[in-house]
Amino acid sequence: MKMKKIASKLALTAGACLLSMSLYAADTIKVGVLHSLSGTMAISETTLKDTVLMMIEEQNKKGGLLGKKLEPVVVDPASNWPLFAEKTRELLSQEKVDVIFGCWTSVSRKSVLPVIEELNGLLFYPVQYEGEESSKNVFYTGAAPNQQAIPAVDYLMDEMDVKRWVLAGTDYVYPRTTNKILEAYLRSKGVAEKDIMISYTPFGHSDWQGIVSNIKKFGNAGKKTAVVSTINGDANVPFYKELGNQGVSSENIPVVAFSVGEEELSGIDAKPLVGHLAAWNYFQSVENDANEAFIKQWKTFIKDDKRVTNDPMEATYIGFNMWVKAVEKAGSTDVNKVEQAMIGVSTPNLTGGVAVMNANHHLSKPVLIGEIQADGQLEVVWETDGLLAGDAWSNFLPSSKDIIANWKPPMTCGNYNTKTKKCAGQNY
Amino acid sequence: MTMLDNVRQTMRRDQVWPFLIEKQPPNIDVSHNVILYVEGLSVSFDGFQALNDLNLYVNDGELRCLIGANGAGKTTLMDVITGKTQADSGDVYFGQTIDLLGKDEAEIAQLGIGRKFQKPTVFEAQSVFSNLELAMKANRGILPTLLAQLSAAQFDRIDEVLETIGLKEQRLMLAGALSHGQKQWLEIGMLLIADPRLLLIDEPVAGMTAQETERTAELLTSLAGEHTVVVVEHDMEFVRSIAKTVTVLHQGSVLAEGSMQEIQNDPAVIEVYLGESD
Amino acid sequence: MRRLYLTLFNVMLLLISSHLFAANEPSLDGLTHQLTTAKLKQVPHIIEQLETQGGERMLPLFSAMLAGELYYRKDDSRLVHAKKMESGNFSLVDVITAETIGDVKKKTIKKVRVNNRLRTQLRSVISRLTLFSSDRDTREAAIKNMLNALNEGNIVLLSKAKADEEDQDLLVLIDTALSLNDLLNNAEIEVRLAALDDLSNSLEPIVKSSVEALLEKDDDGNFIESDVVLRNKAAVVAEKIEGKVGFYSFLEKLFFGLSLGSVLLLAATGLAITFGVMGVINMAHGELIMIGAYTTYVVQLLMPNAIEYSLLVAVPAAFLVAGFVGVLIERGVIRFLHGRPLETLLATFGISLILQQMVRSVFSPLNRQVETPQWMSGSLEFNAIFSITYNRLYILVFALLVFFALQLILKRTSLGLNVRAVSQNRNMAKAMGIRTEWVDAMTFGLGSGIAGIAGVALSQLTNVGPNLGQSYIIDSFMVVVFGGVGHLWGTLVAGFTLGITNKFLEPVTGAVLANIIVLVFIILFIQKRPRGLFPQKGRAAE
Amino acid sequence: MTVSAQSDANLAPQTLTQRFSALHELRDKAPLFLSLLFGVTLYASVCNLYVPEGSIFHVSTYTITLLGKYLSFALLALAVDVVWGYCGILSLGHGAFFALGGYAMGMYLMRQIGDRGVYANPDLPDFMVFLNWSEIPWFWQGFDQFWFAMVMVLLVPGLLAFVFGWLAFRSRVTGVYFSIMTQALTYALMLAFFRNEMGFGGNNGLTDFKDLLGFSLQADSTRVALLICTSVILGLAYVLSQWIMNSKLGRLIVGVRDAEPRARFLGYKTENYKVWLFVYSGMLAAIAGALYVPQVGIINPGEFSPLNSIEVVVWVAVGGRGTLYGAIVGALLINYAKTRFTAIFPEAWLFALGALFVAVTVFLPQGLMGLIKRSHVENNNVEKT
Repeated sequence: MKMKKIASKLALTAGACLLSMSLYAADTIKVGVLHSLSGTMAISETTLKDTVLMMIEEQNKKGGLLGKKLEPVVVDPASNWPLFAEKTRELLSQEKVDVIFGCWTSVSRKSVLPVIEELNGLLFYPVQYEGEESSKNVFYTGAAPNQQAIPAVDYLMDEMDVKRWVLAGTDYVYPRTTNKILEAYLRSKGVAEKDIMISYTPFGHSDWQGIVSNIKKFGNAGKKTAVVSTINGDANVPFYKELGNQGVSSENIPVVAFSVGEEELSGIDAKPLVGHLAAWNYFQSVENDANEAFIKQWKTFIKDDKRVTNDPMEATYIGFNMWVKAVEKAGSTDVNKVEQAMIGVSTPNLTGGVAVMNANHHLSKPVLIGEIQADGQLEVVWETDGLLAGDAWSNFLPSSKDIIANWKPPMTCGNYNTKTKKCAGQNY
Repeated sequence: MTMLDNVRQTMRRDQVWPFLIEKQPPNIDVSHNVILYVEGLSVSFDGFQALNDLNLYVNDGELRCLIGANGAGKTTLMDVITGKTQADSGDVYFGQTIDLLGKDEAEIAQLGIGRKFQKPTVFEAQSVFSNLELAMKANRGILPTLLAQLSAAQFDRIDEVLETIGLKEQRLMLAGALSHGQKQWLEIGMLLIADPRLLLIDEPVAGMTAQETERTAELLTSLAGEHTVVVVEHDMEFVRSIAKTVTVLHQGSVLAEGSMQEIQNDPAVIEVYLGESD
Repeated sequence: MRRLYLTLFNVMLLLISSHLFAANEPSLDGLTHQLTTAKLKQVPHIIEQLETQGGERMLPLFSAMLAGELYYRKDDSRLVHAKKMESGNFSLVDVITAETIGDVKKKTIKKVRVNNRLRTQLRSVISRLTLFSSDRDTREAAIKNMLNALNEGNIVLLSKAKADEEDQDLLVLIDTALSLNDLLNNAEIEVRLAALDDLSNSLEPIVKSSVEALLEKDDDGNFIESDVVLRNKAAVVAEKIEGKVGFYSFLEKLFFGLSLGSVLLLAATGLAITFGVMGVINMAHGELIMIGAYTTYVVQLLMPNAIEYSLLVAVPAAFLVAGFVGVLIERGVIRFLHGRPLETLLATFGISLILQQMVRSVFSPLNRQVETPQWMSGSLEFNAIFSITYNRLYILVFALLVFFALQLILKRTSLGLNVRAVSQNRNMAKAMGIRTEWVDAMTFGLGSGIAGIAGVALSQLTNVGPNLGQSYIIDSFMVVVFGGVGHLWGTLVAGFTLGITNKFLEPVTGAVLANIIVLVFIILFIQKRPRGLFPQKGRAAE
Repeated sequence: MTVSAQSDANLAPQTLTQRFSALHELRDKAPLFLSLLFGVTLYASVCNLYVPEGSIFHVSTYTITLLGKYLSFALLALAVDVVWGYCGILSLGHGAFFALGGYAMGMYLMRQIGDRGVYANPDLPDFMVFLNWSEIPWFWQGFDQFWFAMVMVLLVPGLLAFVFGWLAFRSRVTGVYFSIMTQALTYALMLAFFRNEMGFGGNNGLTDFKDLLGFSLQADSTRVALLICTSVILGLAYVLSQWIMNSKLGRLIVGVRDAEPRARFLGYKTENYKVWLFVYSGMLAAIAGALYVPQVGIINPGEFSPLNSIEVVVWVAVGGRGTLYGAIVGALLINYAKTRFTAIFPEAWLFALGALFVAVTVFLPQGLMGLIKRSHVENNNVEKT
């Protein structure tokens, strides 16, 4: 009997949910926010959720979009990758959002990808990543490897005469791919195999004694050595601490990191790190009016004067503004129209230049190299002369050197093989 | 060729594959009328000598009582015989041929040695009936257990035992709901239904009323003959009422052995055991 | 590297010729002014000129620049050494005249940009200028710097310095540099052989790599060094050095292992109490460690001017805070679950979720910054290739201290006696008049407090964030189970065994596989000895 | 002890019915549970496929996949309950079997992609192509065959459960030690699967599946079919488990939970029974994993995380261990709550979940089903008096 009661209650609630879901209002434009608010990735992603909310608030102050208010729909995929796919489906099919800003890790994006393609949604992905992807339904506003890793290596090679390389990373797809690309790149520049050391560690690795000691030994061979670090988030603090304690200074072995930004540094005692490098497309320390205004807006919004801004926030900022522009241009939020309108859209970035969306759904961006300062900020020591177009498919990987992406007709393909003249693996 | 021969040998139609033959418990050779040999047995825990060069012989069909002060090694002896504790040295034989050392509890139980614990141990979450059903002599393999169905004869047997232990009324009660004495009885019943050759019974009347004790004495006496029964007990009255032969353990070895009369008059026993209790 | 030699060589040339061409060079004032306007690429040249013209007078400027504290005033481009004060303002000192200028707002000054390349240059400039300094450590740094950047100018300076040097160690270092120079640059084979002899006792990495370079072949397979005698000798010397290097790297690995072991020990000691003595599977143990780490953070917030002493305050504070939370957990939940160890697991897992989320709500999900006091930074150097980092060393000592203090408490105090009594026979202890409830709470509090202390130590090694606890909980259980539950010494031995095993495996298999192998080893070991390394024996253990 | 033939004849049937009446309570749940399960499944399927989208009776595809996921989790909870609730073996590593089953299915789905991957490589999955693998590793061989993959779904986790269980139970690793060892097992596997060298796609795992047995995974009909399939398998697993638990073997298993020495001294090699049960349960978990993967579209090493396994145990604890429907109800309730509440207030959710664990273990050791049973018994008592 009890079972029946429970069951009937279950059925009732389920029915109620279905009902409430079908009663969505059509006089707003819904913006999905798909960032983890709990679990291991909350530490990075919560900031981006707040950024999107701030952008929406500002846009609504300006009078909304196409005469409608923007309405954020925030869900929590809880750092659980299958949940990302489920929540995407919920956003698209239940909440009927017009666009989604979300994801941080590669695996979350990979998990979302089939759903967003199936339901023809629109995702803005704001984090630097390993490339090797171009989907019709995704716009990548973070850096591709050629917009972060390769310029950083160029800088070390040309400006600091680095001859020996340690490629240290966390064992997952972004470091693996980036290091593959870098290895090929370095070899093409005449670096011998014995002058490249590759080391992978698990997520959250905390005991770096052995690896730092190895790096030290490797760097003592008489040639200028640098570490290219793709070490992920949490593992960085103990890594840098160990470097500092073992006396590896930025002068004898500089470390250039791709995943360490202002926010990560705000959780570290940055003094031992001074002089180590990071490569990004944006630093909070860049001085110009747009950036100053952005920082001020952020600090007011988050009600915390100590909060910092970082590169993925800028990527979110650019992505959001581009989407607004594209919607205005297309005069509709229809995904197909917006997708085509997006290509070629340009908006000001926060480093004093202009970001352009290319036909491969990647941005053209400047690349900045910054040195870590004692206060946890990064100071620009080098930057590219102009903009660098994001390359979806790396030319340094044998598997992808023949592949290009171009979403403009007539090609309209994310992975067109120039050799076989075929567009592979698309269901749409 | 040899392989082919092997295959042919394996596939012969006139024989059953060895693993399909139901294992029969080996016959217990009691040609010398002794069912349990314990010789030179020593066990120590962390430097404490629980059993020290102990020798004990139990005749087939006998009812033997083991007495001794706390720590004399009674329970340890039972633990070694039933495979719960490993011996440091010595021999334990069941009948003439079966070496018990090195066998585990289940194997020893399947040979026909049943054991009742000091603290009554029954399957508390199950009915009295189920307890007996589980204890019943049957194939202990996984598949046979899964597919087991009680035959009418087995029902009868369970009822018979229920009658014997006086729990017929409580057959569908959960064993956990029984009184302490009833649990003792149920556990004895579970031994009975398994039909073992040798029963090792640890303090059967602890926590029983005088009436229950009397019935237990009756029951145990009736078992002797068909089964061999070894009883460990502190209750001297009870021992006196059932024992023909009594073995006194002291500090891990046998101090004296004989009828109750002889034991009570043994000066060594009087000094170390009865003397103490006086 | 070659470019560096060239610039340095130029500096030497300039040194000689500067007085001849002084008229054509811009004045010091002009040069310092250029610093404020020049692009980063031009700065090295300016520094060269500053060195040749200003000499030692420029030392404060170079030092300030190296430290990243060289600024200029926006209104008059005056170069100042600016130090940030607590108020957020900067106190300025003129770098040339050493005149104190006073405090200004950040907006009025601008930093002179420095990058790594400049720092390297500055350091070698400073070493040239300070080779004759009266401070021994300054001289040592200068010599070491030159050893790694040998050129004619440096050799001249070093030879000169040798005459004045009285410190024995520094003399050896200078000799090493001179011998290395002989080996590399002298034409006479006898001198080179003698230099090789001198170098065979040196452990400086540059010596090793230089000697090994003598044995290398070029692309065609011919030896780069043509002299056979020298090559053979070099081979012998290289082998000798290699042997020593091998020995020290063994020592190093051993220390790494001990250090990892001490971290495991610290994390597991508290658990050895709550799990080993009380039989409570405390899944919130990691979160108690986390609480200890956050306590350190709060203590540092409260005493920002005394970071050096903050850890000394944090240790008792963390013990009390975590201990208090532990007592709360025990009183609120665990006492209802006596004798149901598996259910304490579930309940404490729930508690761990609550504590984590609480920390997220109170402190934000971001990592918090815990500063390392000066005395915990850097390393204790035994020789050029073997050094021990202070923080690891202190933590190792600290872990042992905590461990032995705990042993004392359990063995020598009445609380310890009560704890042991209750863990062995609760009912009997109760009958004897021991307040078992109170003892339970205290025991759990003690174990939790020790977890808190572990948190203080871990805050010096790793992230202080909501996930801190999770990364240590499984390891802690492994250590306790491997060592034998209820056996503190077992925990000690297990911690160090696992730490050392891990560190010796790591170079061979990589960090991930080493972890996996250790785990599988423990799993198999427990099958073999279900009660760990040091089992409790006897009937009581059943 | 002579009993007359007449009473003898009467006794047996009477005893039989009485015996069954003792289990009556267990038995009558099965038809109710099954009709509920199949009813909901059928309703959802029909309303998804045949009711137009505008109608309020339409069940969205989102709900279908959600249901499918819940039912897979319910099967996993059932697997945990079988060993924990009935035999007292608390496994904190059932996620490992679940994930292994999932990986086996994922590998099949991966091979089905064929040359439709982004690199259009007919043999190698995408992640192998860009990590420069030249050929498919040996352990991927055969996974292009559905039957082979399905055999592996059962075989690999079954073998792991067998080896681990055999080692552990034979040396009598029990209780807490066993739980911690299972946790170590799943943790070690997680680390191993995170390694890219292992050839299982590292952190990203396996994803972007296209079709199953030739049916597109993106089609509504396939999703409905998968849901029905999951529902049927859950039903079968329920009936099978109940049959086992009602047999003499089942009673023995409960006996082992309550008094293992007694069972052993009755001549049962309890370690064999435990290994058998552990393998059975591991296989159920593996099947759950294999059903889960095509419905959520991704399998990655996160599934091995010890936290996941603990969570499953909590579902069972909340629902009520030792009753099969309790485990299922627990899994469904908590997962439903999770879906709802993580959307509404993500921050409070963890507080609520944590508090729920504590409350259930302290106040409801028998879980929600225990609560219902208790009130049921009380009602009966009231009726009797």
